[in-house]
Amino acid sequence: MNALEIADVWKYYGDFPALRAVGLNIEPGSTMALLGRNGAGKTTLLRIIAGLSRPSRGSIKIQGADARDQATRQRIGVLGHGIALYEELSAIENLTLFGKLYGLPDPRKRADEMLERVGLARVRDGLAREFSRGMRQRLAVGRAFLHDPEVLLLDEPFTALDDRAIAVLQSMIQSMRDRGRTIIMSTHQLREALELASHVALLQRGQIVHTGERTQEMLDDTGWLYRTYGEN
Amino acid sequence: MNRNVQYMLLGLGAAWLIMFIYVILITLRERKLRKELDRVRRMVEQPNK
Amino acid sequence: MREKIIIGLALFAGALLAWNMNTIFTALPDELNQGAIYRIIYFHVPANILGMLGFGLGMFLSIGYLVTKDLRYDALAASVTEVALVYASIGLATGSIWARIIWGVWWAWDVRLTSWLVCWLIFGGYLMLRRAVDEPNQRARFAAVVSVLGSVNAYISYKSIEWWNTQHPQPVLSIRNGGGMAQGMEAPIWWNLLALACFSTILVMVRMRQESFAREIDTLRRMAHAQ
Amino acid sequence: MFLRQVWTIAAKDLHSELRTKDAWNASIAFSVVILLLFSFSFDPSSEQVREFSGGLLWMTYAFAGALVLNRSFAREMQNDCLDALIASPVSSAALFVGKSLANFALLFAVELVSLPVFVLFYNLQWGAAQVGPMLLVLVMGTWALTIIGTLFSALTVNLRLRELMLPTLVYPMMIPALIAAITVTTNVLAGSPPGLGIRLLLAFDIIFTLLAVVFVDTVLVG
Repeated sequence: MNALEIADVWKYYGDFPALRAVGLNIEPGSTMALLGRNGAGKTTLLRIIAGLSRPSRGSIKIQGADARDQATRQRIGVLGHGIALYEELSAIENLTLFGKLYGLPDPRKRADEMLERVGLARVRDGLAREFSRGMRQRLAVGRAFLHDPEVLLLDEPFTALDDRAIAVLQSMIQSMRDRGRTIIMSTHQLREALELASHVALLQRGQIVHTGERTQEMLDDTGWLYRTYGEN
Repeated sequence: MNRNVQYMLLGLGAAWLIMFIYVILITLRERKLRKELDRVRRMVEQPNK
Repeated sequence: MREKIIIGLALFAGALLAWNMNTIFTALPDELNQGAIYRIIYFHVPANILGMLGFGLGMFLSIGYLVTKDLRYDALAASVTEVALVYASIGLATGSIWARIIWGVWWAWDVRLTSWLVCWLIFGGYLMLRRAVDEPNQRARFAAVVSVLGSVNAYISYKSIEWWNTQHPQPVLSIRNGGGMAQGMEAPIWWNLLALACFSTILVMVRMRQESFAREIDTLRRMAHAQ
Repeated sequence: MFLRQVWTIAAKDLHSELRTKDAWNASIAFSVVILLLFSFSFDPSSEQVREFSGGLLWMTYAFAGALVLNRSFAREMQNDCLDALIASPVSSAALFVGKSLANFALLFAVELVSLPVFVLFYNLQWGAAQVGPMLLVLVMGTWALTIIGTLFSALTVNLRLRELMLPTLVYPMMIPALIAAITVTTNVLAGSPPGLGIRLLLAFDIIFTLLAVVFVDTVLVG
């Protein structure tokens, strides 16, 4: 059974089709990199998968269930541009809060483990407001992985992250892959992202123009994909 | 023309005035929309490369 | 084709109105204790009826949009609600002028008047909200919510003269077990209602065409940006 | 499950609010200032003040309440927390009810704090019999303000003209509830039974709570 089945999804803003008949099947355990220029529809697609908006037509099934079902959202982790933390709450409070929202058995213990993992254990009770950018990003990574999601959505990961945060994110993603989890990330041809990707999908003006294994050529010559499949 | 009839005419006048103002607003908006539509159509047909 | 319908309706409504105005002003005598002022009823009542129907229709169309997500329902709901707001304004204005003579005040905080003014404010907010949202689907969703919530107040206003004893007259029309009017006097109300209904249909059709213009502009603009 | 989520959201809002206190202080200061201004503009000791004391009170609460309600969803915009909440397994209804309860608690606390100030300025005599009905109308009226305010706070949160649109939409919607609350409060303060307004307020609360819960998902999810 596929981890993710996107069947003929359309998304309109008024009459303008931001997504046109998008079809994509992602097997469990694979890491899919969504490539495409700005405005190609990457973020729109990710938002629909995350359950933040509904497709105008077509359906998105995550492990067989609709993206917007409560049970499905339980199994999805999202790391977007916004770090989604409450400035006035401390690191432990932030993570415990999201632990409760995701219905974890013991949110506080899980939060402590995650803080350990992202290297923020010693600033456990510091307010998010006082954290440096790097610390906040690591806390955000911790929040996204807190409930051990089976499907992880990363919206342009690695961009604007400092090196420690990148290291933490890469180790997290690696551990997810080892445990056969599925990862979908939208990216701008970033080397760090492409290295991790097992499959790629090229999105152009709302349509998927190519999808398949990520080959070595794509890694070496970042423009290769666009020249062969997209018109640049 | 006692006050009674005066106010009657005032009432009918007010009704027509509101309707008249609205019709004017609609025609102004119509003109603005048509102009904007032509501008956008031209913009899409030969995009300035 | 639409042009012909609009012209035809306009001619029919104009003729009907002219004929009706003639009967109101020449054939009918002054009312015994109100004098000439009572003739305002021929615009006050039809305008309010159309306003009320418009808000109600707007609500059902909004629900139609929420169910089908078809923007045509939203365009129709917006046009109907806007025209209804115009007629509500006419109703309020004529009522206030009429009250100046009969009650001696321009405005009274009577349940009927207050709830109708509340509807006027709410649907005014509805139109402002439509201008404040750019994305068509989001605008349609938000407008639909305001329209449904607003029509609760419209219903309260409609029923207010039956639920409470108000300074505003109780139902006068025969169909609402009123029957307080002499036979000859009530008929022109219905004729005026028909005439004003035709005018409102014309206005809605024109507004609908404008909505389709706006929709096309929005789509072309998004296409241009996506290039 | 639903109740636990509602409680988590409400606790989070109250916790954040008690820590920053920005909406809380603004609301208290605002209501005291308004009561002060009202007492300057009328002669508070006159007999006639009894009639519109209910009106003064609820006007103060409506305006002071707007500050709290406006902050309710605006607080989530920083760092895109709202997206995180919508993407979490919390249902929109639970999110809405949670936030409404938090707002209600805040609003009710602000009212209880500013009530003595009101009684002080207008030296109203407080009979024991009046406390019960007064609390009842306070609770029902505040809930009406909260439901409408929270729903439209969610609706207008990511609009460009949020500060302008929220009052334009919220106050007309609240008028029926405000009128009912005012008439009942005036009756209670005058010592006479609450009268018809209570039933209207109850109907308003029930209808708009149901409508809000039904429509909140349409408002939050695109």
